[in-house]
Amino acid sequence: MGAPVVFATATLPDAITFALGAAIIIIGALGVVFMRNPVHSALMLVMTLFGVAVLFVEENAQFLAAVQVIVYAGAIVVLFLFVIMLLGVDRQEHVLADSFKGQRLVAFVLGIFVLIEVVLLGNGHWTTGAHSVQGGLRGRSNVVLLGRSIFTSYLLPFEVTSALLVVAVIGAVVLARRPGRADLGDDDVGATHGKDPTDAYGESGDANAAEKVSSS
Amino acid sequence: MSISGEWYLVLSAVLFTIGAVGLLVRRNVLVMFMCVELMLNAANLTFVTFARELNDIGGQVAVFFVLVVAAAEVVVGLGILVAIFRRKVGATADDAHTLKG
Amino acid sequence: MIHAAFLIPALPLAGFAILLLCGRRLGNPLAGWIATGFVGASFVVTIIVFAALFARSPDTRSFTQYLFTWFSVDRMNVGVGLLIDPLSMTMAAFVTGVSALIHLYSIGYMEHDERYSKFFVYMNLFVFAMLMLVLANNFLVAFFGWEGVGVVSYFLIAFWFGRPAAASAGKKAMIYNRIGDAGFLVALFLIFEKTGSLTYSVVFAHLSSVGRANLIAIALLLFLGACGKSAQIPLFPWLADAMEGPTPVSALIHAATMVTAGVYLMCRINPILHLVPDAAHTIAWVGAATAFVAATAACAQRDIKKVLAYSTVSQLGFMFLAAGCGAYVAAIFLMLTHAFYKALLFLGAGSVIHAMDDEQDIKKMGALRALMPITAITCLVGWFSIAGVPPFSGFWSKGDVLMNAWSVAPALWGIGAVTAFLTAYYMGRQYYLVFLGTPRWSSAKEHGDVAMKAVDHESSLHPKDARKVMTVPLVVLAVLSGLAGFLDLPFHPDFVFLERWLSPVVGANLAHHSFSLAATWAFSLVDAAVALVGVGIAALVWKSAVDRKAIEPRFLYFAWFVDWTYDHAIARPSKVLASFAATVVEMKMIDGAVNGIAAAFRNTGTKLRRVQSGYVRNYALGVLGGAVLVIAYVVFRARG
Amino acid sequence: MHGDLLFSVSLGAGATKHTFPYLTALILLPAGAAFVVLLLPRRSRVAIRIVAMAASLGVLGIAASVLTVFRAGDGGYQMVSAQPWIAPLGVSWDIGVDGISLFLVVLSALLFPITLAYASERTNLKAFTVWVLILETGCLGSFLSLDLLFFFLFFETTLVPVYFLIGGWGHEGRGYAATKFFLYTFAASAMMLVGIIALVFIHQSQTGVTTFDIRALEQTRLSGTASVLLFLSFTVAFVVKAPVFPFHTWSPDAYREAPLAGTVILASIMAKLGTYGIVRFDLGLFPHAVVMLAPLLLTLGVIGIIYGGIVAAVQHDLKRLVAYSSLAHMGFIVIGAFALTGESVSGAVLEMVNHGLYTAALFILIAMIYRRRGTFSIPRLSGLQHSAPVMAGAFTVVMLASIGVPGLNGFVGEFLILSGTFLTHRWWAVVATAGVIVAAVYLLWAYQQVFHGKEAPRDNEPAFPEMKVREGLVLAPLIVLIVVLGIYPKPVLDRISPSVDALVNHVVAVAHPKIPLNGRPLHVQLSVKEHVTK
Repeated sequence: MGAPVVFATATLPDAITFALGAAIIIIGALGVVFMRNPVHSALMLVMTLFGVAVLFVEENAQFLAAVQVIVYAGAIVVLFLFVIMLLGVDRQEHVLADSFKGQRLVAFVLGIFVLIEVVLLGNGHWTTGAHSVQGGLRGRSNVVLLGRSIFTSYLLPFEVTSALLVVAVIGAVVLARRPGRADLGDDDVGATHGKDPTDAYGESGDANAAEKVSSS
Repeated sequence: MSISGEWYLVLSAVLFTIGAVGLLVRRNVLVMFMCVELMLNAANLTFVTFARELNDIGGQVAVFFVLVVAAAEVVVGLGILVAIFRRKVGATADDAHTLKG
Repeated sequence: MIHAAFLIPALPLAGFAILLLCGRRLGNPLAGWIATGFVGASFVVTIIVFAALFARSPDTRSFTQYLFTWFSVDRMNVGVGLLIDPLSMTMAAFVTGVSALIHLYSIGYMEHDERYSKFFVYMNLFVFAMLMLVLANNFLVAFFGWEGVGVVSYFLIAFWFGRPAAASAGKKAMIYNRIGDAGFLVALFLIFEKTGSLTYSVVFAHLSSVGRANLIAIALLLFLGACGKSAQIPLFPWLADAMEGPTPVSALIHAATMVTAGVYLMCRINPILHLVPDAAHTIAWVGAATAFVAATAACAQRDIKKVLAYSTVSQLGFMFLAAGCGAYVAAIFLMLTHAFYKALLFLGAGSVIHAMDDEQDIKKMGALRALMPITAITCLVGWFSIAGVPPFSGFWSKGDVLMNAWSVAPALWGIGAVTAFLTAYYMGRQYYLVFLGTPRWSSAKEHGDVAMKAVDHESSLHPKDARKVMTVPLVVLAVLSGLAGFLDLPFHPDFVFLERWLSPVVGANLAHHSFSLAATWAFSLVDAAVALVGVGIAALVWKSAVDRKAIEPRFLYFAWFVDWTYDHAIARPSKVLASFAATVVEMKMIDGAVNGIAAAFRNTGTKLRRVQSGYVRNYALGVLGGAVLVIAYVVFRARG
Repeated sequence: MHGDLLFSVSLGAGATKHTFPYLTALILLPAGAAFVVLLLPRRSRVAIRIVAMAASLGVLGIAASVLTVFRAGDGGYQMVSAQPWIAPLGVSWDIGVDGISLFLVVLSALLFPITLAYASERTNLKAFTVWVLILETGCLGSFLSLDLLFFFLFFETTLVPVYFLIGGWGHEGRGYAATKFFLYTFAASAMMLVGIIALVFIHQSQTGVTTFDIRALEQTRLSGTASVLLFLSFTVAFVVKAPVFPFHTWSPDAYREAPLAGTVILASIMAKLGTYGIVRFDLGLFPHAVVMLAPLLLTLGVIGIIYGGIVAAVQHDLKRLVAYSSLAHMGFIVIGAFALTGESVSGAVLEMVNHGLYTAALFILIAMIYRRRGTFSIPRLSGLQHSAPVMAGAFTVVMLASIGVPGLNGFVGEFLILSGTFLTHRWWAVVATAGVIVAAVYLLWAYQQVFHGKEAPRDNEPAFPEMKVREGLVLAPLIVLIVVLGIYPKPVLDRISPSVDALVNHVVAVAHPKIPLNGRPLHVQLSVKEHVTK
């Protein structure tokens, strides 16, 4: 199943749309990875997300495309930018200089492997033979179909997801809260760092420990 | 007729790989987060592609959930980041290694 | 009356219990008198039982008083019972008798000791254990007594435990005894395996099925036990050190009673020895060798008690010589007479030591005869007895042994005769140095050894005979030493009272020498001559030995360097080995292996820990690597 | 099979129900008391002590009534109470007592109040008491469980309290000793868990019944290899616990560093968990392997006897010395168990009790010295008999018992072991007898150093105080038992022996099924069988 054949079966506008979308996505993705300034990376991320949205439309998922733009490109990336500004971590970074020896090389090699493997998978025999249980994509508008599916068969996951969102919001509030002075002292994550790792036979069972265990 | 599904899958594979490699090579936590988003998008693209190929709306529903989870993840993840980096000077992922064995 | 037999050991045990609980409150001298009373009562009971046994016909002179079952597991059924027969009663009679006398003597001898009552606690316990040993009806109860006397001997040797020498000597005695006991135990196992019992009567009834090699093993292993207890080659060095104990202890335990337990054991197992003459002859030869070696060592000792100690070893050698030759009556006869004269000599020595304010070196004595007439005369009797001067008891008993030795092998007789000569000589040397000659003690005292007890009249020493409680036993023992020989006279079958009395026990296995009356006379004359020559030479050499240089060879003074050899060949290498085991094998190898395993885990952990770098990106790399592998598996293996 | 018949008959007789659940009460009483102590405030030391003493004395009382209710001459389990617990897995609360476990239970019940009475821990008395009481439950439960899973549970339960007793109240090197003890014994008993599960599955595949009941599992038919492997998995746990050479190196450290209560319980009771396990489980469950591997274990036992004695002879620390002497005594018990004669196994069981008594007494005496002089070091002590003759006398009696002097309890067990072993394994017994000599060497040496010689008081140190009345009362029961069991051990052996005979017959019947047990002495049967199998 060669590539020209594939293209041949498609209409020209479709092919051009796909090619453009793919180009935008890849350029954007590479930009995210290789831009030194995080702000630039965020902007390149927006570009990729738009490209993906285009392909969503091309694949008849108009609602998702809209959500992609609104939630991802709109909300999430803005959040990223806020955090960057807030923390002032927009220092430039030498992308090609890494502190770990071999990390970068191994990462690229593994990336190539992943690419090859996923492509092999994608070109393989990928249907399980199971028939659609949720109904096809055609017949009704995409939004109707998607809405019916979510609010019928996927109702419970949907509700759980909303709970997840609430939890996430609460979590974010708690995490972002500036701690009071009293809390500062005892949950310093660096406190245990200085313990001598060779002291495996330390005085592990002193009287206090025993007392704690027994009286708890 | 639109483009065959294989092309989308190959594209999402490339996108996933770029995201994965980016995660590994960047030290800036925010950029690493963005790379995670790239990988999620690759997955989303795959879902949508399979939804079309297999003519099943379930794939798009999955994307919907992924979007929500991604949003939640970013919210919490960034919250954690803010909490950590409020105390530490460094801004990279390598500065936080207190779980070193 | 014979049923009162259980009182024989029970009375000293009761004395022990009473003194243990309230001995200190009873105090000095009441505790001593109570102890003596209980032993004396035991002696009386023994005589009564003895008489009751004597009243029976010779065939029925064996009676077992069964007390209780010690333990019973499967075939191993051990009861505590007392065997009342001529042999055990003979032993019991002389043990209780001599013990009573020595207890009496101790009342005086120990009167200044702080732990007065403790001494009698031990002494009563000893008498109990010794009586259990001789009265037991089976091997294991005998072993109980055997070990019991060993333990009490340990206590009493180390009685003055403040002195390191005494403490060490006690320990040494115990350990030598334990070596012999190990042999004893293995013999018991073998007996039990082959006969299924440990009771004398059952064992002796089943000897035919035991097998010759096993019998030899049993006999020699029991003899090993006897060697330990009775200080025979190779286990004799402890007895000389045991003289660190109080002198009554030396008299009672290390001369008269405990050390003869081995001989008693050999007589008790006469049915076994009778079946394996080779083993018996081995015993005879070891006995003869011990007698000779110890006698030579006795010739060179300076300590009054060590002379007697080696003399005891030598005399015990004679007894084993007799037992090994099958002359059990002679062995018992010598044991009896030896108990009398050696106890006498020890008690005499004790009196001298007391009078000399704890001086024990015979070279620093002399001329005590005039000052201590009773002691001197009784000791003279003792000397003549042990030397074998007719008609004192030693002459008869030793003559009996020598005649029997001749009938087995003239060489044994030769060794015995030489030893008899040496015996007469060294005892003469001691007598001359202590009681005759010129006094050497006043000058000696000035730069003499440091005495253990505080000496309150340092400069003036006035040796004199001791109190009545101490001299009465001496006199009684002297009389017995003088007359005991008439128990068994060789000249006519009617005169062998002891042999007839003991014959129900040993008679069937007794080696009967067939000497004519003339030969018997000849032997007797030779013996008498040997004794008199020994006495004469002693007189010649030591009569005027005022300032004579020491003529005793170091080799003999150190008892053929046996102790030294053991120390260098066994004790020191053992110590090195033990240190090696404790430091190298234990710490480095076994514990090292254990800690090595722990260290291996720790090192592995230390190395593996680096994997946990704490860097998110490293972990992510790992995750990706894992994902690659998983997908690879899916792609290449699980697609089809 | 005669053995089976005998076994089932005795089992039937032993299954009689008693109205009062003595054994369950034995196990649960200390645990309940531990719970009560937990509820008490930390400061109320008196109340804590009273509750602990009352509970342990209560246990002693129940144990005493068990002793009276126990029928001598019956080799089966008595006072069995079985309640299903996890029915699908066949786990049940199945406890019972026979001659083998009876006196170990009584010994435990006796030693706990004694150690509690003499323990002088001041810091964290509450926690200390709780641990000791939990330990008592663990020990009693191990001896009484007839269900393998419960046995394992209790067996492991004992580890934790001891770990904290050593680590919390021990001497200088406690951290190392506690960790070593815990890891060593824990790793070993993990093997046993694997073995237990494997055995249960094998039994299930044969009969279709899932059960942890040892009486049922004893009937499992095992192939030679399976038997050996399972035997080894169990035995590793037991030989480490006992300990047996060369798995002993945790014990000198643990005995040395543990506080008095820990040392006494470790040496006197927990060591017996190992030897009890050997007798009960190794012999009962794996007769083939026992017969096959007996020479190996006998050799280890004999090496332990000699080696323990030799190493003890050069120790300068009283507690370590006794630890090595324990190693030697464990060697005796092991050879007794594996010699497989009625005499030797009975002797081994008796020796477990005896060793518990005199070792406990020795350690208590050593603790008395330590309280007065603050040291365990032999060279630093001298001449104590001058000022403490009563203590010296008590030490002497206990020491002589340990040496194995007849008339005291140590002798009977050793004699039975050696004479029984001599019947089947002559040369091992002969070499082991030499251990009798070595035992005398090191103990007498130590006694001479500590009690004999001149008393050398150091500066600012008062004269060595004599034993106090309270100390005497603590020690008196032990000494009385040492003497009584030496002179009249018959009642004890009469109760041990039937159970041991049933066990030994079971082993012989399974290992050599073709030969009838026609009343011939066991060693004859064994030797005949060896000829036949060859």
